[in-house]
Amino acid sequence: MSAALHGVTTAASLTSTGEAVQFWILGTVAVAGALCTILMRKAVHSALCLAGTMIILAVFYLANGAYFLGIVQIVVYTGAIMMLFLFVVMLVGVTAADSLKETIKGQRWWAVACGLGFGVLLAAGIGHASLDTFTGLGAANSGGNVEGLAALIFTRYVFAFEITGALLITAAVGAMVLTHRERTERARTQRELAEQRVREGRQLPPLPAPGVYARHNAVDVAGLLPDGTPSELTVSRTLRARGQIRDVSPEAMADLRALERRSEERLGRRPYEPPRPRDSGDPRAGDRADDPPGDRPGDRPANRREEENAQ
Amino acid sequence: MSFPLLTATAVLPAAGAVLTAAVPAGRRTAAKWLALLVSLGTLVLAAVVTVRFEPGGARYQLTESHAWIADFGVRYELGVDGIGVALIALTALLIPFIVAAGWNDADEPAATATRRWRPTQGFFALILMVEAMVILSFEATDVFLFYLLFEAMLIPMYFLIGGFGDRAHAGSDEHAAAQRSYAAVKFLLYNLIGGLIMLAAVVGLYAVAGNFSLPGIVEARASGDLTMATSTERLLFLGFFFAFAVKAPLWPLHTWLPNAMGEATAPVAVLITAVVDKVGTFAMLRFCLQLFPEASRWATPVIVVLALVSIVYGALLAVGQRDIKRLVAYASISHFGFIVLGIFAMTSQGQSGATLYMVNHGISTAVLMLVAGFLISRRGSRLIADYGGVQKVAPVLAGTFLIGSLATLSLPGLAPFVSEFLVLVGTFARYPAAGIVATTGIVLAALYTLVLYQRTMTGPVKEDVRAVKDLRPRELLVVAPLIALLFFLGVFPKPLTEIVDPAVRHTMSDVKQQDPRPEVEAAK
Amino acid sequence: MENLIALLVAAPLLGAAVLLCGGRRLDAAGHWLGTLLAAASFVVAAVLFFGMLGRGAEDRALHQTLYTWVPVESFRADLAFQLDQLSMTFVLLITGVGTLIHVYSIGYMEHDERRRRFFGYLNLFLAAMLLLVLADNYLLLYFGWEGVGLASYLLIGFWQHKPSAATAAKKAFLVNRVGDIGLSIAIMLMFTTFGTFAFGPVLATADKASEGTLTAIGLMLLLAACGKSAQVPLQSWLGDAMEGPTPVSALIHAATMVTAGVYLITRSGAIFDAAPTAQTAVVTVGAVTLLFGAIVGCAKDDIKKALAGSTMSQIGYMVLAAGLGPIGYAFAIMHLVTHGFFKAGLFLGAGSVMHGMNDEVDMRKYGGLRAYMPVTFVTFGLGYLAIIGFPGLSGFWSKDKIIEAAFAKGGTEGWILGAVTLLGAGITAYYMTRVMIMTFFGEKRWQPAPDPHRAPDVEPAAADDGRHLAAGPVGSPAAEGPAGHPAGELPDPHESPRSMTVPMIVLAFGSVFAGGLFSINSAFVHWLEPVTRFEHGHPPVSAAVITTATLVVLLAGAGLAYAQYGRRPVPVTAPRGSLLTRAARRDLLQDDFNHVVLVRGGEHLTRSLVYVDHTLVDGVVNGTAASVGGLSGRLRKLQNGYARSYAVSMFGGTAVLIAATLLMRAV
Amino acid sequence: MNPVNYLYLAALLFTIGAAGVLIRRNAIVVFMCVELMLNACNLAFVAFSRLHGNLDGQIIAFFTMVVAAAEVVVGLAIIVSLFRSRHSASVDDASLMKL
Repeated sequence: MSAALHGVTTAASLTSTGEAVQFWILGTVAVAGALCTILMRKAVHSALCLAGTMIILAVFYLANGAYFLGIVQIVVYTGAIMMLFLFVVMLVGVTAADSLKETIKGQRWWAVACGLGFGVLLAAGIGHASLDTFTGLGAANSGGNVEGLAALIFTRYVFAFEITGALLITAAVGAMVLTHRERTERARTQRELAEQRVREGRQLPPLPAPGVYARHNAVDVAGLLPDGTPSELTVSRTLRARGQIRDVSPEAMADLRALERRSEERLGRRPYEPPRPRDSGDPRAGDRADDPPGDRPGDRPANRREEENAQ
Repeated sequence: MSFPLLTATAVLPAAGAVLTAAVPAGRRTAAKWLALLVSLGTLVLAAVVTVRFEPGGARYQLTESHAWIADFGVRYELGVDGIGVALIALTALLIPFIVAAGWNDADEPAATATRRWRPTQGFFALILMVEAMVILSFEATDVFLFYLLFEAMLIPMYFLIGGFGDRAHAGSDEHAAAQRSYAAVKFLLYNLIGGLIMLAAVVGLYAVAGNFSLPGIVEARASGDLTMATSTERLLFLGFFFAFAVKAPLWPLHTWLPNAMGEATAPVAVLITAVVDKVGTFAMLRFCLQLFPEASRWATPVIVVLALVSIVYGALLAVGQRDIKRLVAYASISHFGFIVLGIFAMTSQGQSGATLYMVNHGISTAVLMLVAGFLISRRGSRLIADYGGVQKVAPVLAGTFLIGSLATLSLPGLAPFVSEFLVLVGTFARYPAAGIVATTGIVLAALYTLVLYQRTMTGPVKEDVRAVKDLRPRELLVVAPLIALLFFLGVFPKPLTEIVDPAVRHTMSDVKQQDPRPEVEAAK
Repeated sequence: MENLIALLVAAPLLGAAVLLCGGRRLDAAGHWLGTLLAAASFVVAAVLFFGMLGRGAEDRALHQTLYTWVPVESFRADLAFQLDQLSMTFVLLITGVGTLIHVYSIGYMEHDERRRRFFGYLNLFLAAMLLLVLADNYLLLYFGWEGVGLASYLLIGFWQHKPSAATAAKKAFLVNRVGDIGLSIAIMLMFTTFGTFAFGPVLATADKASEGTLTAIGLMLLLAACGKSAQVPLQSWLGDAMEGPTPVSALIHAATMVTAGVYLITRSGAIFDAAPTAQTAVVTVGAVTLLFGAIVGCAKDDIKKALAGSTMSQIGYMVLAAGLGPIGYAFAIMHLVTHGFFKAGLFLGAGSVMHGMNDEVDMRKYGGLRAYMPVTFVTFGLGYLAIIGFPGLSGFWSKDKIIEAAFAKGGTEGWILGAVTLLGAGITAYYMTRVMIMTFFGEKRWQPAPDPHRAPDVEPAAADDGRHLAAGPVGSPAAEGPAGHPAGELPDPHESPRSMTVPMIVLAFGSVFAGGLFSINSAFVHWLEPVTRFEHGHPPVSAAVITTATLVVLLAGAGLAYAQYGRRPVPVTAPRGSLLTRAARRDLLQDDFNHVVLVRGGEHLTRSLVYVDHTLVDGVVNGTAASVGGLSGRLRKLQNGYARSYAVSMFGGTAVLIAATLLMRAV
Repeated sequence: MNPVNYLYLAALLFTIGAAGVLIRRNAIVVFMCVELMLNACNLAFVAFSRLHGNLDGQIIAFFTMVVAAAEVVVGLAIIVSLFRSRHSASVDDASLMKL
């Protein structure tokens, strides 16, 4: 690293060998990270790979004499922006993994073709340029890199600087406006809510507790009705939405027992499979293609493992 | 700074249009009078322009020049030469008659009239708007300004054609509306495409010349400060010419005209053919020839052939028409062929004749079309076959119609003869064969006008025609002055030629052409 | 003195303007005003004539320039008049005969409710015709030329409610327009050749131009003359023009307008003299028309159409004479003047006969009228004798000279032309005798007025609704249209009123004496000589032999007619006749030819062009629009709504742009 | 080694990022790919800065970062509200641009 930092010369055609070694090693890693970013199915993994790539880029900035930017890259980009990404990933659902199956006809081929063509053309353009020698930043950085940047930003680029400031403020306001949900009507009082519930004729008394009285005391096991069928009402709505209700049908129980018998050291959990077709209340009824693979019967074991890992 | 007379001639009708549109729904008579007064006021201003213009003076007179879009060298530049003066006078002259002729055309029938809907106000406001734009386009010496007006006048015309159709339609109301909107859209599309191509040429001109000032570019070209590659000049010329040929209209870009004239009310049809279309031929003379003299000479043979085709083809199709208004439209196509022929004959007779032709054709078509409109509104049909023997029941109407027909066939003594003969002589002097082909146009013109007159006006009186009333005083008042003018300019065209000739001389020197010398220098 | 010239034109023009714009208030006095102004013009003409006689032969021509009509650079057309001996002759003929016919029309049109307008048109005609002969340049001549065409159009179609009249009027105008092409091209040629088209400079420098140009000008002028003077091949309108009221036929289609072609050729003599080919064309046209008209005249049963054929034939004589050059010009004009007298007289006589016969025009339904219409009989008879060239009468003097000049042309051409003119004289005698006998001699073959609902049996075009004249027997109800005469009533022939007979008598005097007066000391020839120049022709045989031959031929023709029509009863229904007769009845099939070739062909052409315009020219545009629509419909499917799809296209587009940039750099 | 190699690397990263934008459907991942592209550009700017020996390239990279930050803020807010209303973060779900 230090070799790279001091390897800045003026009007040279080659960098130091140390920098070359660093470039080839870290460059390979950066490309791998970039590829992982676009190939990982889970957004979390992508984000982590991207963070790695960015850190490597920060090193390259430093190697190129952009000390200020290198630090900013690590602090602001990797530290703040990527964290923002992770927050959002968590908000959206850290378990949701993408299907990499393409749905638009020909999209992937076109994308690859365009990407290849574009890359080749860019490379051609760079190769076309006569860049045999380079000046190096020794002179420009002589007064210190940060001072040099500051001198430029507050003189020649002061106008752009001010505008970007305004842009940032606007962006902050915009983000607040976009994420903030305005209450458009008066909040209903408890009395009104009660009256509405009576009028709608839904469940009036408190919802029954989950299957604590049936067999299990776990909250994700549905209570059984007198005829022996499980009642979904007893399970928390969140679990229901996630599809994390445990099956309590006799067969399932038998399977479970068998499983328990076979693996005593390990307590397996089995998600409750909602009756198909899912008719009501499921907002994703039409998005079969985008369902997380875990919702599909065939994927169940793998999914189960992943969920366990996540928890 | 002196009084901006030219701006005033355009601002007055534009302001009048706004005021007319603002008249409340219940006061439509007031709107009509307002429109008439404004158009008469414009006529007075145009007369002042004509008087102030000195034929022997500078090329462009009464000029105004203000910076407009400085970054692109666009200026608000006005100025008139003799040709412009003649056409401004024609426009300002015809609009009052068009307004008076269309007095009741846009009135909503009482049954469906509502408080909010104001078609009458809109009709007259649109007419005045068109007048303002056309007059300004005759005055503009800045290419960009001209282009802007050239395109902008399509908008009011579109609404005039599509919104105020001829009530006398053979089919049902829905059919009529469909035909009308077809005609309006066709008009708009043709002219827009022409305009788009012209826009490309305007941009190209800017790229080459760096500004839009017509006199400036012409002067720079003449002095050699500005040179254009031959291919560039030709392409630019074609771009401009195409737009003007659509507008004029020249064969084979003519098919929008019969639809538009057939579906529009008679006054609007007059507005199209007598006023708006003149912008196209005027622009050929002013912009094509002056900006691109070499390219104009290069394209002349083809254009002369197209003009000849227009003349003969338009006339033959006029013979074959069954609809009075479409017949007049095809006759106009034939006449526009003469105008274009005169312009590109590149002789002073041809170009003076073409300019005179624009004016005279405006007046003669106005007479013919307006009288035809009066007739059609009485009987409620545009089909020639529905008429017969009108002369017996409405002799004055028939008489004015006959005079209009005779003017259309260029009878000596009526104004169009002078211009047509000048065009023919001018063409013959340069291209004898073209001149001879064009003369067949005079036989065909006689054929279609007289066949039209014979079928509608003569013969036994048809049952449906019996109720046709003769011209009302208002209608006679519309037609009589125009007829008087036809006679006057027919026997004494000097006032017009005096104004036009110097401008033509300038144009001739721009294109570096001289009249062919006679074979034998006649003894003095 | 020269300031009076404009007055010649102005007086009738004023009349036309007042009468046509004046409205109904002038109905009562309109015809008097019209006649008065025509007479005023004649008086002015007479004053000018005597003034001219008072000057030497070389200073007789007068000029009056009003203003420059069309000034564009070197193109200058002045509104200027030139009154020389040739114009003077025409002016006197036009105003004189014109005034007489105005007078005649007062009686003839008495019961027509549109009489005021009729006089307006007549005045318009006089003004235009005077402009034609007074113009000092070809463009102004063209003005008058078209003006008389217009007047002729209006007058032929005066009874516009008759489709046949309206059609005939249109046809006349159109055929004339074809001729006008010739005149306009001739003017253009003059302008490009001489730089001017004023008579003076053009005719003075004519010989400096190349012969080819002059031939072209000459042929074009001939085309114009053919149209206006009803010469082959543009003769077809004249027969139909008889649909107009009879005074119109007399004035326009016999005495004045149709002779404008002869005027044009004579006026342009200098051009023709320098272009022998054009001259040959002129004599050929004249000779062909001479025979053509005569043959047609032999076959027609309609009295006016028979006279129209005769007119054509006589103008053929004039054109032929004019084509002979300086040996013929003066005789052409002389024949023109005498013809103006006797043919106008014959037409007025025919009108008088029709007037008395319920407007019947079919000669087969006349017969024995000499006792009922003595004045008409005598004046018509004198006109008859004049036209066949009876020795001593006008026709004899002028026609004999033309025959002599034709022989004097020399060579084979001379013999052929001489023979044709001789033959023509014989045929003239034949058909005129036929007209005379069928109308005034023999037994009465009067028929009841035909049933208006029954289709006429003879000559559809002519007999079609022949009762258009409101002026029936005195006292009969004045009305137009089919209700004119009660069907089934025998006509009651009677002499016409004084206003009609007086002009006939005056014209009869002219028919008898004009030729003789003109020939005293060759006065007429000398009068015209400064304008037209004159050379004595030398026929290969002596004049006496030619005169004798003419008389022999004449007697033979008249005798044949007498044998055919005088000694045998004339059938009321025309016999089928020989092939030639049938063809002649149909104007030697010219109309059929025109119909098939021009009308049908034209209809097909226009119809197919309308189709082409709709489907092809418009179709290309509409097709383009449709294909653009179809293409956008296809392209619309690319808009699948997926942002990623759009991103691909953007990305691809960027790649293409980079590629283009690189390429441009590389090149 | 010539610093030009940094440019090739930047081009490669940019292309990978672009391909990711086109291929991935998860809006968050798409966003990350955009960030990758921006970073690739920054690398190029920094490399240019070194090649030319002045700091303007770094300034531009700096501005790019600021703009990228703003963009991320707004973009993620959009994704969150989109997820809230549609319960999905797939860009294909928002195929409302179709006629």
